[in-house]
Amino acid sequence: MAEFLSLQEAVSKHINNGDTVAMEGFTHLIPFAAGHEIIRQEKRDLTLIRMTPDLVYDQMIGAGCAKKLIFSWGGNPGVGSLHRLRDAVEKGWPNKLEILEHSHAAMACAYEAGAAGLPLAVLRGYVGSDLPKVNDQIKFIECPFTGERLAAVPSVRPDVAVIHAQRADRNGNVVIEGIVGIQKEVVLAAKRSLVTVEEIVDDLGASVNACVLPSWAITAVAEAPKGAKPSYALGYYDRDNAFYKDWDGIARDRETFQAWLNDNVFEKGVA
Amino acid sequence: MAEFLSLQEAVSKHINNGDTVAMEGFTHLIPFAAGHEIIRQEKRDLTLIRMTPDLVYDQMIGAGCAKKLIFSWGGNPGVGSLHRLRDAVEKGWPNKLEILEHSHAAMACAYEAGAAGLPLAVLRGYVGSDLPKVNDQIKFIECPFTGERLAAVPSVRPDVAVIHAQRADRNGNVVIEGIVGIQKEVVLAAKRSLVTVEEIVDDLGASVNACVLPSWAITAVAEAPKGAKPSYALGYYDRDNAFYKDWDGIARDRETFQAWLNDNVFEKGVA
Amino acid sequence: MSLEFTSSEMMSVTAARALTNDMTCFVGIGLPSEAANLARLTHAPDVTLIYESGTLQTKPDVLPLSIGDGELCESALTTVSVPEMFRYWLQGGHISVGFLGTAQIDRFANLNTTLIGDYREPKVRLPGGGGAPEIATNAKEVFITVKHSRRTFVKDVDFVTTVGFGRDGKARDNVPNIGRGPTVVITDLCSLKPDPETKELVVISLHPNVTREDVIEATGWDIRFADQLETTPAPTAEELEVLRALKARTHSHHSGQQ
Amino acid sequence: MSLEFTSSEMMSVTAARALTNDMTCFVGIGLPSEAANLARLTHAPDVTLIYESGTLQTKPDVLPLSIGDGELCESALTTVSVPEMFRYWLQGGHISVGFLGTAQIDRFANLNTTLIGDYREPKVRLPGGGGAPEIATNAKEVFITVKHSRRTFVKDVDFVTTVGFGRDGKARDNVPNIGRGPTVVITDLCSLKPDPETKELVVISLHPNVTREDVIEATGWDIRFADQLETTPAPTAEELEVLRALKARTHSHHSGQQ
Repeated sequence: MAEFLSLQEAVSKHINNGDTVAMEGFTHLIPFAAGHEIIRQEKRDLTLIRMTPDLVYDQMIGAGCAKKLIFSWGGNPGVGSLHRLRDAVEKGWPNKLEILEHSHAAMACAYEAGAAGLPLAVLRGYVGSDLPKVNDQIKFIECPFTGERLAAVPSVRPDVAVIHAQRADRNGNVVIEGIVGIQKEVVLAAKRSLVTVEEIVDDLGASVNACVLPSWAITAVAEAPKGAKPSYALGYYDRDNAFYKDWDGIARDRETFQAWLNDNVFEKGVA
Repeated sequence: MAEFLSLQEAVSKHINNGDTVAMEGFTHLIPFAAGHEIIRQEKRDLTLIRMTPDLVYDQMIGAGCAKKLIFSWGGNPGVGSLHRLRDAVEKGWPNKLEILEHSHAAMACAYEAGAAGLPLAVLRGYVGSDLPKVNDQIKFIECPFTGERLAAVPSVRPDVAVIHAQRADRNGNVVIEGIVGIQKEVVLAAKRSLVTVEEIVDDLGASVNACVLPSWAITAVAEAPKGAKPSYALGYYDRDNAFYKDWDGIARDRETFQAWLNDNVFEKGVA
Repeated sequence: MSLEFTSSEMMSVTAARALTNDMTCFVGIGLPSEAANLARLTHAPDVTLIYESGTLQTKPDVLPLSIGDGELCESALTTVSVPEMFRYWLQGGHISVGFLGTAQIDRFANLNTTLIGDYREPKVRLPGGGGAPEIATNAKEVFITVKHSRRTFVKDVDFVTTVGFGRDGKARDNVPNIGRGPTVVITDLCSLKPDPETKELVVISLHPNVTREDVIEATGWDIRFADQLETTPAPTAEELEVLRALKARTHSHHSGQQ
Repeated sequence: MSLEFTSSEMMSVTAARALTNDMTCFVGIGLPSEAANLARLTHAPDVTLIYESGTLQTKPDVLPLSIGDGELCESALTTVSVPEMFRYWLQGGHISVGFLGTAQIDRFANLNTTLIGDYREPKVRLPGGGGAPEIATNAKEVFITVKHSRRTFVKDVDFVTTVGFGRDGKARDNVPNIGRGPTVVITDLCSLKPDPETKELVVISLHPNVTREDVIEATGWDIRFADQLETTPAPTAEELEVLRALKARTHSHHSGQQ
């Protein structure tokens, strides 16, 4: 059964320096509150996994939490680069960042295979791409029935999954609605999982085939209202597209970034 | 886009003698009306695929439609044997029936891989079972990352998928609710698909992450109210468990079966 | 005070007692379903029941006739697709116990639900494996409940549909990512557990009023008894009352339709 | 009557025209999304638009800034998980056209969105592949839209993130289950198609007021022109009106928040 914890307790208890941490949410329901708490608790040497690193990892990388990034698209969607990610990759600031790079299809399959308890995912992928030349985890196998050459990647099995969802009930069951992304998969693929939610309610209000994670498949639930901002939570608040655009200016420069981090993360404490 | 047809037209147009036909519905939403229409049109030499053959295939096998059955559990759930299936396997009546047998996990994975466009499914399955000795389609591969031995089965890619669903809208989009089984997968895995529905409505009334099949992923939609009876349609009618029990007596004997078939299928014509 | 009860009731009550509140149980249809729901309605109200039809954490008021009755879906926390059930929930490692019935079982707890006789010329064709082959290997442990008879308890099954410990008791040795396998078999006569070394099934407890001879008579191999053979506690009044009410509700529900 | 329009508008309008009502289009963010929605709002109201966030058959009123804005989900027929999107819908063969942008493109329509320079010591690190590598091979064909410049149109991309026809034009030859690849590239200067034999991109149509020299100047290789070089029809008043209204709605929507 999931344990109800404060966000501070949950991050302190379940995320350790050196862990492999996958924070998911495909544009929607990105766990920013949890990311900020990880920055405040100065977690270090994390291997961060995420299909679309986005602002949340730009902030965590810029704050020095990460030693390695596994990803498939590292940009500010519709805006441009992630400047903190680029600064780490290109200049090693604030520390050198190792990267391991996939395509979306491969990472989606790798999470899916992780949730399915398999050691590998098989896909029709990477045909003609140079990515297999720079990622030695991409292999090719031959189908024993057709002889077709197919790509294989190791499944993703992180130490900790972190996601944000709309609601939990008082037993710790969680519902996710809208763009559900890869959230169910990352929770099921991980050894431990932390779910932040907009609110804790008596009745989930989930339709019969909704994306529901049972309490016994989750390690910890923490209430974190507005926990996905500036991303969004369908039914609660919209994406703050203006902030995404503003981030480009904030993150471009180390000093403005650090000032933003101080004012908006360190000095804010736990929400 | 899906074409709206009568059930008679749909079966006539899209199911040919000799086809590989997968009719799915895991206990719920079993396409009985379509099965009866296939019997009435005296389709022959079909390779029938279905995880749980159930009464619908017992009837079709007894009526002489099938030359081969691919399945993973062939019983009358909670009641006992499928006597027509047994008569065909044990005595060759009304014709010899070849069988190819899997476990549920393998068939679910094979449909899933078919929907995913892959030639094979990989699973942690068949360990210690004799099934691989009698099904030469079951092979084992070695994971290129961990060396673990895993089972591989060919994906299911039928000529035709047949399912029953609650509703279609006037554009031919279909919603399935409740026990959704393997229905989405079989439609996506098949070359052609026929969906019978309880009703055609203006608005699907589907929740945001409901199991919806877009019109452009379906070949034909036919209205068939009560088309899943004696199985059930959540929100429409209950499972006729009493009939499932009665079937044991009807199907046990060739003559009572044929009388039932005449009275309840051939003489009824199209619903 | 002594209560009247049948051997079937004794079996269901004993099987139910094997389940505890913290278990996540993948439930087979028939006897396992009866036992699992009895557990839920008595000592283990929070036990999580999962059926292969995709119904997660279901709480049916009557026993389902099939593995996918509407009752299972309507009383579930959520319902997922069948591939998701087998891939994410079973193979993904979230099932603590698989609860199975069978047509044949042998001394190494291998199960046969495929056929009697030769595969290509069967004497009796049975339904087949269904979910059992992977439930038995992917669940952390397996409980089996089945009526005791010489037809059912055979020295070697005609066909290993679902592995217990293999033909030699060693099928799970050195296999990675595999569950512990059958840990208890509950019949209408007794309870059996695999010997820790050889994995051969050993009677560990006789149900009330059952003798060693009854078990020997009903078993197709030279059955062994534990040194410290116990007597299974008789059903309590509450267990019998809840079980009988459940079966009565179920019977009336499944007969009364259309 | 002649209308005023920018080269960007010319590009979007031309790209939009490539889509027809019966297509199922996997839409990349940015220029492809603008073109695809313009098509839907003009000549192809029934075109099916799919975004990798899982939104099937979506009809956004404003252009999404990200690939997963709420607008996409709220206006979709249904929303599926990301693995389902890539596995069932893309790899499963249901996408007729993948519509992509890029940072670099070479003469064989290979796309680079990974980096400029050397992989381990990049001069400029770009976002990476995202969905493109498998969209380009699993969709039945691929449309590309990108601004024309010498920085973008290079003889050989620094890194093949997403295959067009490979370094030698032959990367798709004899590969089973692969789409036709790029069939048209639309820029702000012209439209290009691969030569049927060599697969090298050839200019087939110049946009109004654009000269051969303009294209040669903006291309990093010795660009070829079709024998029967056409002039792209100018945007219509309706196309321009709908495009400008869409962009105005979008701008106001994305600036006005919190």
